Amino acid sequence: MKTMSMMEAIREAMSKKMREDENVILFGEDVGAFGGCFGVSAGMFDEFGPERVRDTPISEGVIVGTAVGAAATGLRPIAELMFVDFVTVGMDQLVNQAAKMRYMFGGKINLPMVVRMPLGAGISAAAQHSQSLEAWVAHVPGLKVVYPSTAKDAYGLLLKAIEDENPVIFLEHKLLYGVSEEIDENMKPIEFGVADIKRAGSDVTIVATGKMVHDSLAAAKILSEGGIEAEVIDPRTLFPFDKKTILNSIEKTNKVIIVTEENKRGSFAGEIAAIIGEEGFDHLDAPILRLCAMDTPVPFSPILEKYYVPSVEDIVSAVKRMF
Amino acid sequence: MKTMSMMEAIREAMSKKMREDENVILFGEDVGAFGGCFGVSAGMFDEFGPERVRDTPISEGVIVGTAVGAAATGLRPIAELMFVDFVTVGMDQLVNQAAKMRYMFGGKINLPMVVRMPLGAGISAAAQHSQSLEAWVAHVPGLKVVYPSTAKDAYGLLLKAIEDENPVIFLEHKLLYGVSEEIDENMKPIEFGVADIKRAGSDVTIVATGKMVHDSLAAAKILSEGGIEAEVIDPRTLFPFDKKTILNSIEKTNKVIIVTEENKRGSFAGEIAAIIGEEGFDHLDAPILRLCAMDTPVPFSPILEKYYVPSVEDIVSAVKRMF
Amino acid sequence: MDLTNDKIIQMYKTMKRIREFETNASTLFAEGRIPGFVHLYIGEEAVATGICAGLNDDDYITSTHRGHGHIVAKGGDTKYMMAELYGKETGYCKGKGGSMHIADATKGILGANGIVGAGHNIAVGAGLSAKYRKSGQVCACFFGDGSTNQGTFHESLNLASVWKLPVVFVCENNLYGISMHQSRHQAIQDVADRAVSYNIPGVVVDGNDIFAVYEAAVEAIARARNGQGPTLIECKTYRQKGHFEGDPANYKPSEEVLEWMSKDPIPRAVAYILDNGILNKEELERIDQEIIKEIEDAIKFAEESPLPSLESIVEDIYTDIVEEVR
Amino acid sequence: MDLTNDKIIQMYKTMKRIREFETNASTLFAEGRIPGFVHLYIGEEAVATGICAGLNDDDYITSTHRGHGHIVAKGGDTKYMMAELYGKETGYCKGKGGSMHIADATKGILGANGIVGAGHNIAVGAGLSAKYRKSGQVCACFFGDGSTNQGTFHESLNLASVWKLPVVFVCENNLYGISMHQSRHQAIQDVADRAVSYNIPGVVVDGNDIFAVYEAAVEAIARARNGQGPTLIECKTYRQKGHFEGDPANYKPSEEVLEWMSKDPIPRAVAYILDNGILNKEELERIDQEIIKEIEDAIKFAEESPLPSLESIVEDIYTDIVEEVR
Ligand SMILES: Cc1ncc(C[n+]2csc(CCOP(=O)(O)OP(=O)(O)O)c2C)c(N)n1
Ligand SMILES: Cc1ncc(C[n+]2csc(CCOP(=O)(O)OP(=O)(O)O)c2C)c(N)n1
Ligand SMILES: [Mg+2]
Ligand SMILES: [Mg+2]
Repeated sequence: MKTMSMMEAIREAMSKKMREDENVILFGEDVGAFGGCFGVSAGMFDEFGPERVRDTPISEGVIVGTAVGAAATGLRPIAELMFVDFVTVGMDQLVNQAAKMRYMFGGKINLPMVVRMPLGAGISAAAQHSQSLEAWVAHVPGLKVVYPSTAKDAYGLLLKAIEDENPVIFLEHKLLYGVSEEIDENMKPIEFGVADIKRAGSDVTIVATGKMVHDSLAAAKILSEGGIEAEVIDPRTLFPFDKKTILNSIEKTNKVIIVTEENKRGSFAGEIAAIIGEEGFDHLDAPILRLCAMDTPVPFSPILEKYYVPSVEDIVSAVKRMF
Repeated sequence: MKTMSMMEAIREAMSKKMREDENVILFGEDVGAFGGCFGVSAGMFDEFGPERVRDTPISEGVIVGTAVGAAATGLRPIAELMFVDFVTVGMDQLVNQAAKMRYMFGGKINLPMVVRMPLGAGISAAAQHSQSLEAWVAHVPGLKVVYPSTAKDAYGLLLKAIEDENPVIFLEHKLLYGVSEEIDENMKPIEFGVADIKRAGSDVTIVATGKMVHDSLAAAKILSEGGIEAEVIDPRTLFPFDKKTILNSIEKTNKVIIVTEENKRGSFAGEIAAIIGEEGFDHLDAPILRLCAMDTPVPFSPILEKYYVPSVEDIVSAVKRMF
Repeated sequence: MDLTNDKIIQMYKTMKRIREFETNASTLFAEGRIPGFVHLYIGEEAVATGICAGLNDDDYITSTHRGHGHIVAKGGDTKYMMAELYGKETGYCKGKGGSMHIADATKGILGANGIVGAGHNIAVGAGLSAKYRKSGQVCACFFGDGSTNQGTFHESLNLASVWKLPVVFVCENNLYGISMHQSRHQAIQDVADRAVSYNIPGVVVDGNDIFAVYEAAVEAIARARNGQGPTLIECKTYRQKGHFEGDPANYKPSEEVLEWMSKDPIPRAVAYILDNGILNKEELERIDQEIIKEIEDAIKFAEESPLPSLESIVEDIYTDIVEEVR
Repeated sequence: MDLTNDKIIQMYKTMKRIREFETNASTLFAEGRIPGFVHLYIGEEAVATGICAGLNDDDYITSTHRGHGHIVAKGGDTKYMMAELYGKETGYCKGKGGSMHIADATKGILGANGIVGAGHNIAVGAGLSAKYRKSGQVCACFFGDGSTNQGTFHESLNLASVWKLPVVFVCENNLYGISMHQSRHQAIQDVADRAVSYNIPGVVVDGNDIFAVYEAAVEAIARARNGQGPTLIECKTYRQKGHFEGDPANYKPSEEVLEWMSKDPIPRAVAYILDNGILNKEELERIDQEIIKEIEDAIKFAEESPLPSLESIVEDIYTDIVEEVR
């Protein structure tokens, strides 16, 4: 057992798999001696050397495309994009190549690759460095999408992601790099498609992802003082998606709110709401609420940025209005 | 009045605006003397010449990026991407530049530009030439998204799109290029954010886009024979989105199904369902259904491709199951 | 050039096989037996053949929308190719890919590709993999002149040169990207000039001369295998037909077409073979007949193969997750 | 070189203004008064200054994440710039953009940009617009060495050359993209070599010599205005600080830093001005004091300006639609 921050957990998971399997390599912009823009790969260059921890030129397209070609020919690449916002530059490689190749080829090729991308607002990095774009990738058949909220989940899910034979998008919220907890380094990988009930409760179901899991937990505490017991569920993987855990919870609570940091319009929160509206309708006694970021680009000024993202108070009052 | 196919309507709308305003220009791959991959701009090169109807190299990134720069400096460019699938290559220019520029700059710049993109399955063009990617663009604050289903709507909405001071995505379903109707060439532009009730009905609301509007109308006819009167609503623009017309309809019918050609997971159909689940919940007496394409890449073989897309019979039986 | 007669005959067969496959595909498309887009390689056979003649079985190639020639040259089976064009269950991709997505990983064929410029990236990945695994493999990356204006071209050549990857970049300059003549899509005459940007060799060859292509290939492949990094080979050739079947190609001046028809790589190879007594007329005729028969058989195979089952639509997306059927 | 003394003094002022702005930004960032990412231009002032000295007021520029220098050089007001860095309502972008997104359309400044390589495309669009409108305007496109490996670089130079657009591509080769030394991100020494790929002039200049930059700019701008198309100018320079504020830049060897500090463009300009009697020490000192005062005022303006209102968050997305407030 070792206390690790999420950043350390990600680093340790990569390192563990790299020690186990020499076909696992890491590349991206400044991931080498520099240790990555956020420091995630700090020290890995020293341990694994320049062949396995590779700095690339600033070319997101060929970074993702190289992962595709390498995965198709025997390696298990991990590619880091510095910010999820830059997936726009490698979108073709991800969507038209990585995601579809196996299908287009009739199942005759495996693509064991992971693309890691930090996302989220909160560091005043403005509109091109703060987005939450999980809805895009979750929409694409052929990709798996992982979005952990705790250090341990990040560790266990990344182990699984690297073992997976398919392209996996691994999303890391910048503001969560510092959250830490005790982790058994020999823990088993966490299976995809298994939501985690971060807090049990009987009155309302809160489905949240990423940083919003923490804020929802904080809100649940406040709500509890007012007599409302919220169940907080973190899907952890957006595809495969564990709808059963959520639907079971709703069967009990009859109320649901989905909290994410995405722009609301077209959000994956909407997908979750749609699933519930289709399959959980009969258990509901209130509208299916979504609490998301506002439908604006992410503003720079801290006061606006803070307002942009749902706050603990926003969650509390949205839930209260349901009662 | 003149009978036009949707393809002619698009051509005529562009030509009308180009005659009125010399700052309107068109560029894209093979849009010149060749007339465009689907023939949409046939003849325009002859009328407007090589300065205004411009062939570009195969470089979707700079095609969209050029539209941004040109729009920011006084032109009103229309850019054509040959297939919506290639938006992956120009995604940064669309999402991080076009959509956000005005906001990032504090409202001090206008970007009157239109990006036209054919989409949809049905011509055995396989996974990289058949997608329906409207959910991605509708998720992006700063873009407007238009998706007409009839020749007249295409004409009126494209006039409006070219007049608009903001970036507009204009989606054209390949299989609808041939649908035709009488159009008054002097008709007023159609306002964005106004859904069209393509068929009135009292028993169930069908919200459909693109080719699915036509299939839903065909289904409604069959359903009517069985005594079910479906109201078929075409939002026409995905943003701005006319939720009022839909919610009003549901208030009357108490049942809704959303039919689109997207991959279901993460679809814009999900967004529509989520809006209804949030704001129309009290009027519903049945789950909110979605009928979409399957969650697979678009298969090549015609037999599979046909199965991939919802059919008239699929719509009929999905609706029937609600009763 | 150290080419055995056997090798020359093999190369001739490959060119002929491609031509026969393509000519039939054209007819079958016109007859409505093949759906979708079909981009033919007629006139460009010497490029794929010459390059692949220099490759080993376990070497890789990446291909394009115009991929039939590359796939045949790298050893693809015309039976499974034709069945794929037909969208049949027995096709290389079980009918899921079609003409633009044929692949055969067992032969190092990393797929045709419907996205112009996509193969460049994938080739870099394969090159990295080969280099990292010290397997000695090389990847040949085929692409058109039009694709050399995509960002992927630039990023790929840059990265391959910085990492000294065993990739041979093969530009098939057939003078057009759809209707765009090369002179209108770039301000240079020789794509090979772009090698300067990456400090790698840039070579121009007559792409309709099978031996010239082969020679350039051998040199570039050797460089790649020796760890000296990538080469850019530009093969000057011509697309004899329209961009895709159905394109009347009115934009091509008829003198240009005539000039290039006279440079057709297959008659040139035939002349060489006969002139040098490598084969006589009857032997050549026998080979041609064999190939005609092979393609006839491939068509028969395709025609008689079953369509894919509806249930198969949800398979092959992931290795482990199968979506729900409708 | 036909530079009046007045022009030289103007150029000196611009360099000094940039330096003073940046030095203060550094301090203010360290003090926690400026949030977000701040990329400073210290050491590279001669590039923006020399290029913009050749431009007209109505010409365009596109910029990068390291944009302060470009914006000052094109006439941006340091008051509104500083207020934007502070995220205040009075900033150029009403606090919505921050350091990486400052723009001023009235001065032809088409924006700093947080996406490496994005400005290239936008410059092509501005060039097309200028050419189409026959306005005689030119667009100068600033970008770093690291960005020249993005696909956008390639696509933009290609299109600008094919269409002969009035764009001057200015590469600020400061030897690094974050921690990546140029020798590790591309296999060439001179980015200017890449001009070959587009059949346009490629020019290397000492980017720390304001006069050399100016001269190259004047020639390229004249070419552009005359309809002869784009030029690629590579300015060899150096980023004296870390990539962003907070980066200790341990990857930079200290000899390299020392060597380049000795080539600092500002002392070099000062020496020229004094040696040639353009100004004397006191006059120079007076100018410096004025600039120091200007930046002090800008800081004061920024400090005293109000924060944006919460309601403003939903404005300025569209010209006509205002989203709902929370
Ligand atoms: C990203 C992308 N853009 C555009 C297209 C449409 N398209 C298919 S082939 C082609 C022309 C390609 O020209 P070239 O690279 O010279 O290859 P050729 O067809 O001549 O073999 C175009 C524009 C595409 N498939 N992908
Ligand atoms: C598309 C994209 N990729 C990566 C980054 C992260 N990033 C910001 S600046 C930078 C280095 C840029 O280097 P260069 O172009 O040489 O400019 P310099 O910083 O040296 O002025 C990187 C990698 C980004 N902002 N955008
Ligand atoms: Mg070509
Ligand atoms: Mg640099």
